[in-house]
Amino acid sequence: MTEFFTGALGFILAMFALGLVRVLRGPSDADRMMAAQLIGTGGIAALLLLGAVTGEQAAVDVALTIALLATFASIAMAKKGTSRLDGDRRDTMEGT
Amino acid sequence: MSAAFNIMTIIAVSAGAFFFFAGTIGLLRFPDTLTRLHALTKADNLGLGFVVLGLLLQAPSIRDGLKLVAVWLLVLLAGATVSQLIARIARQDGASG
Amino acid sequence: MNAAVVFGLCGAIAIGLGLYGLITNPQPLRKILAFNLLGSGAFLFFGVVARRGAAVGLGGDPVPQALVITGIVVAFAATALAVALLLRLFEMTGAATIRADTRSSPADDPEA
Amino acid sequence: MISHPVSISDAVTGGSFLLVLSIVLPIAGALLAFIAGGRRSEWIVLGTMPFGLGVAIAIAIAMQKSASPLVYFLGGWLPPLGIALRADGPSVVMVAITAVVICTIGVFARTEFCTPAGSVEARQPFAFWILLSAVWAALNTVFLGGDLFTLYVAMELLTFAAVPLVCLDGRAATLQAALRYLLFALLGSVLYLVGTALLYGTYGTLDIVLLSHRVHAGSATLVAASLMTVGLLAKTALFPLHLWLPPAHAGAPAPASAVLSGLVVKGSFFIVVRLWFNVMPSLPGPTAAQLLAGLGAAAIIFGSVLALRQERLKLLIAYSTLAQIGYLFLMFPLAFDLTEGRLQSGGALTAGILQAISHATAKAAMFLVAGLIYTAVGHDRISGLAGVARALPLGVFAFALGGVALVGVPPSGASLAKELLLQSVAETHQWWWAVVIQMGGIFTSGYLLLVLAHALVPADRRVAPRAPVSRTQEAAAFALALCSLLLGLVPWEPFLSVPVGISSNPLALGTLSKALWPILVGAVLAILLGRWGGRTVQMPLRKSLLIVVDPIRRRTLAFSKIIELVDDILQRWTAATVSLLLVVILLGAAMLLG
Amino acid sequence: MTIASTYEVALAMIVLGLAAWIITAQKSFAAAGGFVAYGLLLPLVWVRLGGIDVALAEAAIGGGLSGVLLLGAAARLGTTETAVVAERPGVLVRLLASVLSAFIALSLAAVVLLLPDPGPTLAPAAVENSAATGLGNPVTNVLMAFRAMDTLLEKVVLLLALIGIWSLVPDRFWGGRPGMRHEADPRGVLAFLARLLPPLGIVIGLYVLWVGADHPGGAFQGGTILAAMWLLVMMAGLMDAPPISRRWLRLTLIAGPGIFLVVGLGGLWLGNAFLAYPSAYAKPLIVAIELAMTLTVAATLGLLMAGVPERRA
Repeated sequence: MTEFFTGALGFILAMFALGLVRVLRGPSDADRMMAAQLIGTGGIAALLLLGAVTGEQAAVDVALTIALLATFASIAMAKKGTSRLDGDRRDTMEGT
Repeated sequence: MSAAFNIMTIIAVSAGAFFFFAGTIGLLRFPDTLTRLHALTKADNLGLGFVVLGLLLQAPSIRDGLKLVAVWLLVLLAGATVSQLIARIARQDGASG
Repeated sequence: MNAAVVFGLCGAIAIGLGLYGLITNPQPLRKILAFNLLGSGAFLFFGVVARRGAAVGLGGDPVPQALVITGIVVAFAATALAVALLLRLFEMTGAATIRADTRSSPADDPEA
Repeated sequence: MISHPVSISDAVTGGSFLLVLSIVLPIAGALLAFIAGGRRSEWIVLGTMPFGLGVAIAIAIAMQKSASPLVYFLGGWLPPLGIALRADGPSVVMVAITAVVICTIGVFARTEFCTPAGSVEARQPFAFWILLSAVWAALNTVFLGGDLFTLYVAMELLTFAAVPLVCLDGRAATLQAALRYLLFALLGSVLYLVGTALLYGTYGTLDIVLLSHRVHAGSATLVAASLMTVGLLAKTALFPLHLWLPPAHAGAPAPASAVLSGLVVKGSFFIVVRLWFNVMPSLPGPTAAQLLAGLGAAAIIFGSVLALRQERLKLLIAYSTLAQIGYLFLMFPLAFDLTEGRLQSGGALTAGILQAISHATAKAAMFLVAGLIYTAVGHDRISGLAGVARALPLGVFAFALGGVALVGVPPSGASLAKELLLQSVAETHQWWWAVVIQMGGIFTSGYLLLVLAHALVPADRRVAPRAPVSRTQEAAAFALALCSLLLGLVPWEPFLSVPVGISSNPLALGTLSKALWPILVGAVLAILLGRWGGRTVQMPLRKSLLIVVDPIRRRTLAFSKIIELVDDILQRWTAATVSLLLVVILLGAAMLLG
Repeated sequence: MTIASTYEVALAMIVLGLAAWIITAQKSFAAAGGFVAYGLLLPLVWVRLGGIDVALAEAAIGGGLSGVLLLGAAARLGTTETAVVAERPGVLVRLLASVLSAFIALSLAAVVLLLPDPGPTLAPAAVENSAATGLGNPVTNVLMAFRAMDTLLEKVVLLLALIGIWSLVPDRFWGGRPGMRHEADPRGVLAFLARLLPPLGIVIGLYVLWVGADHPGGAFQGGTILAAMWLLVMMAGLMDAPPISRRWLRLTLIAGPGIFLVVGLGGLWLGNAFLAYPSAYAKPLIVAIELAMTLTVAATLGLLMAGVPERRA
């Protein structure tokens, strides 16, 4: 089982790395904002598998923390340091 | 019993890995931000879901199982809402320039 | 090749990259980023040391791990202070640079 | 090796709980001042000062009684698992002088940083008093901490207290200076941190005493030692790592400058001393010690020449700090015992510590006076100081006393230090350092005379102070300067090793004349290098002097131009950081050579 | 090379790739984005190195708070960042810098590989003495008992950084509210998330604090999660940052180090030693300190992130 998890872990990490390269290269900032999202899925999947490989149950706690803070980081990225989030307004949703 | 669980775990985690693969292909191949976002969120959430499912079958205690599910739900919730935000930003960026 | 070796190398390279960035990136914000990179490399060294001290059923020596946690807090405090200084400087001057234009400017006589 | 909780009798050796108090008291003061806010913050911090001073004196007495270092095991946990506080001679001396300087600055700063009437709380006083308290706590931890990682945390505490002090006035220029200081200091602390990781990985402890028993030459230890040393040098602003110091020290408000220049740089300097003399005395080797002192010598030349070329008083004092920091590092090769192959904690170390405390007191006094001059005349341009002596007699006298103490006129601490260094020079046959030591005194008297010559000249018209200058403030500055001048008379024997035959009679004619000739040479230097405004030197002799002096002056000015050019380059971030890495590599190589 | 070390190498490569990206990316915003990813990935490394406590701290601080702080700064600085690029040193200098950095990295790598293996360790001593506190998590024991002084000083460092940031405020805003006033559509996605996530986050934060006594976790990690949730609520405009002159705020900010100090002095008073816990009450005392510390950490980190006061109270 451990060998299988390790293999899956390696594969998911590789996919994750490819995705990360793509996302960070842009071209738009919106693309880059997906980086935190990607970690929220791929990174956490890898972490959970890693926990299974090393038999470290507390890895799940780390995953929970990462999930929370990745979300937090995504929102901060989306706000881009401004006081209001333009994308969040209803009219932009219906207007265009 | 344990063998059956193991096989199910292997199937689930493999399915998860496949969805990650699909998500990454989409991310690499799709032409614009919105479609890339679509590929990322759909496929990756499913991928994580299957991985969690696979690990759930190996969880030593109910508490650990619950925490695993909590992780997935959290990611799902965050993914759904945050991707909306990003999509709107992407659309605005596209509209403005 | 075990985890300690791989991540020890990783830490050393992170330190090298951090040093390079700290020297060559002119933007103060990038220097702060490089400092964080440098710090994470140093922390990885503690991690390697902790890993090599794994004993009596613990995954690592708890003392260096505790030192890292303290170090992380201090590094964050430093980052926050540096960012605040930078943003304030930017707000006042409209530019974010730490290059001193002339030798006497940093302490210029307000009356002169 | 194995730690266990120990009973009170083991953990507390005769009054060593005072060590805890000396750290806890200022921390408690800072915390209480933080909640109290407003005018009460000032009162609370000022209120802790007498107690802090008392604790410092009590520590000195306790150590004198026990005649051995005081040790306290925090929480009753023995190293290596726990942390020890240790007070040996040098740390007791540093703690005591720090208390004196902080308290005097506290008295001085009351006028400048008081909450204005009508407002509940104001930014500058609130921040200043808390930061002052924090600097005190951090310094005491640096002096007493027995664990290299605790020293790291203490050093960060010191930096975070010092950086906001630089930009208290909120001008853009000082913000920039503060940011430069912070970034460079952070680079230094990361290097230090990497070193501690390597040491822990090799020896399994960071306790200074335990390390000193276990340490041996090995690649990891050498790399750690050079990284840590250079990291600390960056925080101490030893040449060529000084890019942050002049703008930061010259830009801060006067009491803050006094803290920064007098005390804060001594914190990281003291950790270098700990590292080299206590942790690994046999490791650095003579080449590394020569290298360190070589940087010190360069610092003396650069700092002094640049000080002489400054147009503003505070920058002059800041550059002179640069030179004085260099002076502190001259003791390293002189303390090196070639036959035993290790650094000895003897007369040379005593000289280094004495130099540090003399500088702490004198430099603090000089910055305080500079602040007073600024308040009185509204600027601190050296060429416009005429008449200041009339307006601020006690202040200018304090400045002169501080300067004279630094030059090394008996009975100052610096003169005793110089005696000790020269004796070590004679014992170790390293005559070249004697040249540097004398040069340091000459340069110091040069820029002292430059300032005094301007300040003592009567003004065309009476200088009316723009703002009234408080006599208490003048007295505070004077007290510090006097303290520096009298440090040579203190019986140091219980705390620092003073070889026999030194300072038998500080007021003898011979010693006095020995102290006088550097002043004369310094005067020549001041004439050659200083920026003399047209009006200042209106002496009848001037014309005839010019014929002799001018060609020489032109040459020396050309030399100083080169120095200024090099300094301009070193003030750039890239050059400073590149030279930092070069110094790391050089020092590592020097240690490898042995 | 075994299959196990393959993914270690893969992980290391990703981490280093991100590090290189942070240094070389053109735009600061992109570099900061890379740093968020870097900080959120390092916990994987720490789990592999057996440091779960550190993984938690790194996830919460390194990726989460530091990353967001730097992202925010990058966004605020915007285009001026690229203007400074003109100050970039020339090719020769960069070459010299890279040679020197590489040399130092190489010597460090060599030295780290040569460290004794198995290395010296205090793990047995830490475990042996854990009975004195009754806590099962050795890292918490080190932080709260054996090296409690470091932890106390570190909390003072945090507070001092905050005072440093506050000291930068223009005089007219002294006592005011830090950061900008955030606005968001109360029915928008952000507000939705900011209502839903914090309750979850608070539960997780308190959980991390609670298990910290016996399992990985602790005051600092828990407090950081709470801080992130507080900031989220502020970002969504549901709550404003408190004015820095408020007494309750200041009390919260010193509660952690204050109680630590009082308990420590109690140890001195009751006859053992400064920062020694009476053995019968060690665990409850430590838990009490940790609880206060969590609150303090949450408040301090939140305000450190919020930055310089920019508005009147």
